[in-house]
Amino acid sequence: MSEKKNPEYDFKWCPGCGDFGVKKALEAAIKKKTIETEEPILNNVIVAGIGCSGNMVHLLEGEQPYGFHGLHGRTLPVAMGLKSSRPELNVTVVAGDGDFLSIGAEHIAPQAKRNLDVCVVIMDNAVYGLTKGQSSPTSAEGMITSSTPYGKTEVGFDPLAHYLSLGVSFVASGLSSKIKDLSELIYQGMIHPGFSIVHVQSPCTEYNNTYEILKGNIKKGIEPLAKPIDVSHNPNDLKQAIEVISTPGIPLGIIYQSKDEPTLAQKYENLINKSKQKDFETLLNSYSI
Amino acid sequence: MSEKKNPEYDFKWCPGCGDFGVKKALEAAIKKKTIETEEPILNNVIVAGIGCSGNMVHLLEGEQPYGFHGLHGRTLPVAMGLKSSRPELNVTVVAGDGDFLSIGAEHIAPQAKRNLDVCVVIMDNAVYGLTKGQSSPTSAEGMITSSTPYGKTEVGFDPLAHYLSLGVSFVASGLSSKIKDLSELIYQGMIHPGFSIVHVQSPCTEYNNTYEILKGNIKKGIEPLAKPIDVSHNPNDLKQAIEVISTPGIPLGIIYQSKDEPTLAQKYENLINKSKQKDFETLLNSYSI
Amino acid sequence: MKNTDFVVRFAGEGGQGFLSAAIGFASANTKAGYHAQTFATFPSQITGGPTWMQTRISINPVLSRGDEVDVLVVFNEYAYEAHKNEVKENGFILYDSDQLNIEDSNKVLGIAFEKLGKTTGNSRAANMVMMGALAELVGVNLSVLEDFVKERWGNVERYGEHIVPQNIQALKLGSKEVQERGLKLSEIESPKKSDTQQIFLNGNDAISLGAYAAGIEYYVGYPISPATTILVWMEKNLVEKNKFVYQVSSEIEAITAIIGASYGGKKSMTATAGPGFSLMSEGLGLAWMAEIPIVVVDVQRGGPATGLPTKTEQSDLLSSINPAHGDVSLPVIAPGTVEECFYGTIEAFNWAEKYQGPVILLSEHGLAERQQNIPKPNISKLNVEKRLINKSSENYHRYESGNISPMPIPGLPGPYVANASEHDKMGDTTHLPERHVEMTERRFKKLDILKNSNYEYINAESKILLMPWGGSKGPSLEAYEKLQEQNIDIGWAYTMFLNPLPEKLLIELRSKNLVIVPELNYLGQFSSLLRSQNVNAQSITQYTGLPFKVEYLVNKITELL
Amino acid sequence: MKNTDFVVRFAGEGGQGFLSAAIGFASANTKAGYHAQTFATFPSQITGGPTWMQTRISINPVLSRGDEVDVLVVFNEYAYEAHKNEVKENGFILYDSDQLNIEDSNKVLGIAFEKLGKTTGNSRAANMVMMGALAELVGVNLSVLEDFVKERWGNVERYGEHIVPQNIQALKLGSKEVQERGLKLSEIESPKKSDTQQIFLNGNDAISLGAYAAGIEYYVGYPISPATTILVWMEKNLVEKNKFVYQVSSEIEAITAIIGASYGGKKSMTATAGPGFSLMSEGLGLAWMAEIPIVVVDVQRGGPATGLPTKTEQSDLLSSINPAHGDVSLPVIAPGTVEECFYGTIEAFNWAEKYQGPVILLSEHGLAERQQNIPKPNISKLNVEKRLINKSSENYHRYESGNISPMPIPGLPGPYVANASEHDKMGDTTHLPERHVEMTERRFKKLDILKNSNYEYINAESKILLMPWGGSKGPSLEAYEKLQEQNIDIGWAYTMFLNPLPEKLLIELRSKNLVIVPELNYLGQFSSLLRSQNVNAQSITQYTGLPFKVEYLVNKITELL
Ligand SMILES: Cc1ncc(C[n+]2csc(CCOP(=O)(O)OP(=O)(O)O)c2C)c(N)n1
Ligand SMILES: Cc1ncc(C[n+]2csc(CCOP(=O)(O)OP(=O)(O)O)c2C)c(N)n1
Ligand code: SF4
Ligand code: SF4
Ligand SMILES: [Mg+2]
Ligand SMILES: [Mg+2]
Repeated sequence: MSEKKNPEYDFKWCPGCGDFGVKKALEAAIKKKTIETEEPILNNVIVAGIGCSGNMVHLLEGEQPYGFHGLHGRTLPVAMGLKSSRPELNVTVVAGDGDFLSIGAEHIAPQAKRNLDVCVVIMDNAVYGLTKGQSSPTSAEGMITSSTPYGKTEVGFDPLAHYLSLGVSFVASGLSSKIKDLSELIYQGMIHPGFSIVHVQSPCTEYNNTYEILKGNIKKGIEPLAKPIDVSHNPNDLKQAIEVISTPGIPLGIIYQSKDEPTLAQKYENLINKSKQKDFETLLNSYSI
Repeated sequence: MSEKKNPEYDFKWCPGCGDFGVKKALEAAIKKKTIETEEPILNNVIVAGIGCSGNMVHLLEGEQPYGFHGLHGRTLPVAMGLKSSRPELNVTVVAGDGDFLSIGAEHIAPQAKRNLDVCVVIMDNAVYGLTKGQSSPTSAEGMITSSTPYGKTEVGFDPLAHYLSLGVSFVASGLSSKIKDLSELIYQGMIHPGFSIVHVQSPCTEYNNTYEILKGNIKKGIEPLAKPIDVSHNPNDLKQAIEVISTPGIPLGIIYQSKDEPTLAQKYENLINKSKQKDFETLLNSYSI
Repeated sequence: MKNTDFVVRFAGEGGQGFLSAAIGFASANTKAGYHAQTFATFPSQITGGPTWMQTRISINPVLSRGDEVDVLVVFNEYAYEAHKNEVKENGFILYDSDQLNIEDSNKVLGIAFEKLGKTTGNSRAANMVMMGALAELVGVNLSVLEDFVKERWGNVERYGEHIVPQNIQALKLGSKEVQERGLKLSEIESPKKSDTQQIFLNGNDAISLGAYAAGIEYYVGYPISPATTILVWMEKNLVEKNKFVYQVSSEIEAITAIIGASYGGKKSMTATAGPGFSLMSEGLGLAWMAEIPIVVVDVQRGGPATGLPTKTEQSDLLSSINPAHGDVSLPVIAPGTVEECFYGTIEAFNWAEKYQGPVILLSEHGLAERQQNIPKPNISKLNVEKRLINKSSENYHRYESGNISPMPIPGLPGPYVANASEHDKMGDTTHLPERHVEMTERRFKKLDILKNSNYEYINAESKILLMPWGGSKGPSLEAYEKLQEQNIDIGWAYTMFLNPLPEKLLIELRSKNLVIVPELNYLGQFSSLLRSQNVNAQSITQYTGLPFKVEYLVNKITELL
Repeated sequence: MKNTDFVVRFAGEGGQGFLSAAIGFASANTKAGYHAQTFATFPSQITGGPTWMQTRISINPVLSRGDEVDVLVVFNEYAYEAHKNEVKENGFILYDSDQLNIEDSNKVLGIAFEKLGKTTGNSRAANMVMMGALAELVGVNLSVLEDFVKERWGNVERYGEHIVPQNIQALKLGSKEVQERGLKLSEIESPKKSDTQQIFLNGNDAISLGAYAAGIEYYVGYPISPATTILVWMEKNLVEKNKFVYQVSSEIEAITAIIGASYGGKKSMTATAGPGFSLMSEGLGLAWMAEIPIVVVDVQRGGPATGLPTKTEQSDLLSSINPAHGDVSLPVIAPGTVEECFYGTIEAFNWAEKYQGPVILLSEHGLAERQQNIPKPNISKLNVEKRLINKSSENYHRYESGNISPMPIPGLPGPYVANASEHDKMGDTTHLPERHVEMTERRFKKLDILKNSNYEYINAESKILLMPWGGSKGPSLEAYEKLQEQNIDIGWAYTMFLNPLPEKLLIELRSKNLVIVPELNYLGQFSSLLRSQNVNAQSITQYTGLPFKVEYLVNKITELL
């Protein structure tokens, strides 16, 4: 279990929580990124949402990156502010399904359209963990939770289809217990130039324990719901990507990755070339009388 | 031109504004709905956004429905509150592309997943009219506006694809100058049981005059961008719907209409059947000591 | 002399199950006619983590959690270390001697709860042994707990015939252990049986029940501590014909949806805490402007920003009166007890209907999480305002009369536009200066209707008043009583109606040399509001995330006199 | 005796193009050394609708728009009817006699602008004829306008060689028409040439320039009247290396994005108006809590809710100091003139860096839309604060020292977590009571750094002070001067630094019998804040959506004395 960075920090994930696996995968991905790109760890910023998942930013072990732990639902605009002003930083967003797809849902499309070059890691447990077990957008229709005692009346949200339809330029799907695979997906998301989302099934042992459904149980004859994508899949092909997510079950791996789509930073670079350098005196003089 | 309901009202659309046509179409649709369903006009509520488009609610002529003209971006939640509590009302939302797809974007998916039975009429001019010509989500990449003097750096938003991917249960596309067709689309959206969006191309003559592009100009050899959907199209077929919007140009007509998808009101009815009737005394007694 | 009250604290790790024992102990005592109040703080993590709860039992209504602990029951080493210093000079510390090893002193009492419990044949009777020991220590008659056991597990079909005698046996074993060692606080007086029936509940339950009593028809909300349990209550109990409850996607959706529902004629409410409340700013302005009755509950937690989600504070007052841009002054009711949570909520709905606008019910974590016995409300005596609905047909103008005008409801006559922009009498937008003047004055004049509410006012001759608000009422009242015992000349004023203040009370306050306001925030928010209304007020502040202790208040007040 | 100033009002329908003529007239006069201030109100519709603009020209700096009109130029019948009563006893009304038919009186003066203009050979010279007539009426030397024409159209390559003589000819024709009829206000004194260079701009331009001078590196915003022109300015001028400007999708995105950028080390700002400002509540609390320097401009318009988008008001003061839940008290700077818009913005950036948190620049519609000449700022004399950046390597703790600590910037040493929850010295979440106390006090103590700002203080002996704020400064100062002329004993105090107030000023204010606060809101928001700080203050309020008139203030102040 994670060692606390300091004795005051008073949050721990519940035993068995999927977020432990995500933490390990993220740590490994950051490590690999800093080694491969020879960039200092200080160039990394983790922008976290509010939820059990968001506590990630305090629980990371080892050499510490920068962190931002702000408001529920506002990871993306904070990341936008940071990355658009400091394109050389490696900005990673970590958030829960409620944070990202409910209260923060409005922020996905704009970043997709801009192709902001950040990597988003979503810990989806299909439930609100930190507020003790209410339904989330990804909870299935009919699911019983403390806020849906007679069953949820909303169709469950399909995040992967949503990302693809918005034009997110890198979409991957992972499972928290497959730490090595997940770590590689996150690493790929980080180095992909553009808006990347790694959507992780990260079960909540307290309010929505889906380990058995996801991983299957041979003894009980339960097939795993989450299965690696066939190696033949070409993630550069959007049509194939749509097919992959349309087949039953949860695909694991890189679903889609666009090629050569300019990032916001690149597009902005073009604007700068079009605009004339200004200085204060010139601007001031335009108001001379 | 529209006669004002009262002399104090101090807003008029600019000459030629597309919203005039939408107004006539909406008036006709409401009229048809009240006649066909034999419901009083007082059962109609127009929930309007903030924008040139939202002024619709004050400019309607003839027998007056109820109106709600609230905050920028918040038409859908107001409509949700109204319709979920008063399912017998005919609730119509009118809003602009900025209002609905930028600041209010977060509210579309939840209503789609709930299948709230309201009809939404979007007046899309691909610009912010009321604030004098800034870019909107549907402005094309590269477009020059007062807020994008060197060209817009975001990919233009495709609203029809977005609606389909969110599972909106009725999606239609109209043109403000084709008043009769538009009126029929709005009427169909109103009587469709579920979440309906009629997305209207409604040019802004002041900041983004697209009449010629949309309607074409034979003399100049300009093909119309907006064309009626082929009569062979089966709107109940989602695959066909996706194909229709994927072909170049703007399709006019009903793009998609789901069948037999339960509305929020119907789903809620089921919950009520599951829950036990309570009364205050019983609830109170559960706290007895 | 016998004791009139005592405090027991249970401390351990979240998930050890002692919380239900603590509540059970409190509830058992209330059944016997005692008064009880619990107090707890939780870590923000979901399972595990240091957790504790205390129960104060008294022959009188309990005003505060109790400054010091008479008996501490600890379930792990950390708990012992963290809490041992809060035990009174002559108090006791109880623990399971097989699980813990605590250095001996005459204060410390190890009993083999688990082992003794098992001897009864019931493997889960350890808590009963503990309770028996407790009862003996604090001098509560064992029959109080025996009665509780009988009622709780008396259903033979459900629990079998063994569980009651086994649990009673366990109680006796615990009690005997203590007796044998001759340890005991001085005995507590027998309870005065109250003539009104009591119920036992927390502040959020009381708010939910109050809303139900006031005729709530529409509730939507978004989860947030410490307000979530109101949403959960509603989801369970409001699924009925012509009512509606829903978890929506954000607080912005919540506030605008309840405005839509109320515009449609439904009594509507949402509940949230600080971060969600801040997100509602714009919507609250809309309700004020369009004159739509709604109730918004803000269960305050430590702020600002994400703040301290699991701690208490009274720091949202300024922003609840003036949450949004422009000239607004939202009515605010701040209950000070669990009972006031119930009645205050009904009043909030009544206010909303009376003046036709948004009303803020300002509760707090300390009330939400507190379990307490209160007299059972008498339904037939509740006053519930109905909406004033327009029925006149021709050319009705919603915003015409100088004062309150009946609301037209969609489907009924009188169509108008509910408008967040400045508007004329039928709700159409206008920018005429005279209309903005007329409508602004209309919106503020309506507040006059709310200025005749109740307040407490004791020892009116004194030139110095003690006037807490909200959940600081209890400890302040206890402090006030202590000061009275010392014959100190100080008066008492209190109301849960913070904005607008009862007119007569405000006049009284202005005549005082000093009004002392205990409140749980840094800025001294209420005293600052009072000063802006020409009252010479000064705050005693605390911003630890915890409620006041009585002793602290007594000292601070004395310093100011 | 010659006049020292006059007011010309132009009224017609939006789109008639007279607005640029009005601004041209003002600008021409400033070129000659006069001072000028324009004032306009627009309908919210985009084209058409009743529109008017007035220009006040003076030999002294112009303090207010001018209560009454000397010359009214009307372009349609409606404008004549709507404005005729605001023309002075001995003023004039000018119109195109071929387009309008106005009953004759000795006040009314029809000239065939269009027809005469065409005789010059330039079909678009009608406005020049009108300006020539105007100059003659108000007694401004025609050479002032001739010089303006020469400069404006003097570029022969661009405009050809005919346009200048044609326009000058048109000016003369207009002037002659008036001369022939012998109509004239008393002549205006010659301008006193000022020794500092002047620039001519509106409040929003001044804010944008100020931000640029202060070193702004990051701006994102969402359009909203009357703040949009700041976004438009930035989009044009901030597209540079290492800077960034963007129109984002909402005000919530705007506020959180600038916080992200400032966390990354960039000087960041956004601008909005009431509805957008309300949506920023939660974000502002975050910046306060995590101690991130940002500047948020609120260009106030009529409120509440969607309110009066095209009218002025000063009603966001309370919510700008206390926009969000929890204990916050945001620094607020409210410029009172176009010049102060420039310097106030620089100060706002400086404050943000000095105390490391959010600063609100509270401007208003009346300043944003006002064109005015101000002395050209001298770049070399501007004081600009740089960010205090941490460079120390080992185990640096961002929130450790008692006061301001250098900010670590991603990429540089000192990684920490910027945290909206209560935190410890390295930014990790904690719920410890002592930490909440320590950090709360830290956040408020930093405000002390901001308490030594400038203020105006005249006639300090008087026991009664006049103390307006924001855009009400101009008319109040003019009223103050009138009162001085009447030898009335009253003092003057003014500062744009509203929160925290300059410490010394606050002490002075507390010593007064009465502080009179003219302000454009219903609640009397600033006087209420002053009273809460133990100042005996009282407001003169107005809530019409329009600025004060001087005469109104003189009367109201006199009533209070
Ligand atoms: C504005 C606001 N609303 C609500 C909350 C309360 N809140 C904290 S976490 C959370 C939901 C967490 O769910 P999710 O994002 O799925 O994260 P998880 O805990 O499941 O990892 C909510 C509603 C808040 N902090 N701020
Ligand atoms: C919270 C908030 N932000 C910004 C505004 C300012 N505003 C008014 S209308 C508008 C955009 C209008 O664009 P659109 O929705 O496309 O409508 P159109 O005018 O083009 O019909 C904006 C940004 C506002 N009223 N409220
Ligand atoms: S509540 Fe669920 S998501 Fe939260 S820490 Fe526990 S297991 Fe993980
Ligand atoms: S600005 Fe554009 S959208 Fe607005 S009224 Fe004029 S033409 Fe219509
Ligand atoms: Mg979750
Ligand atoms: Mg638009």
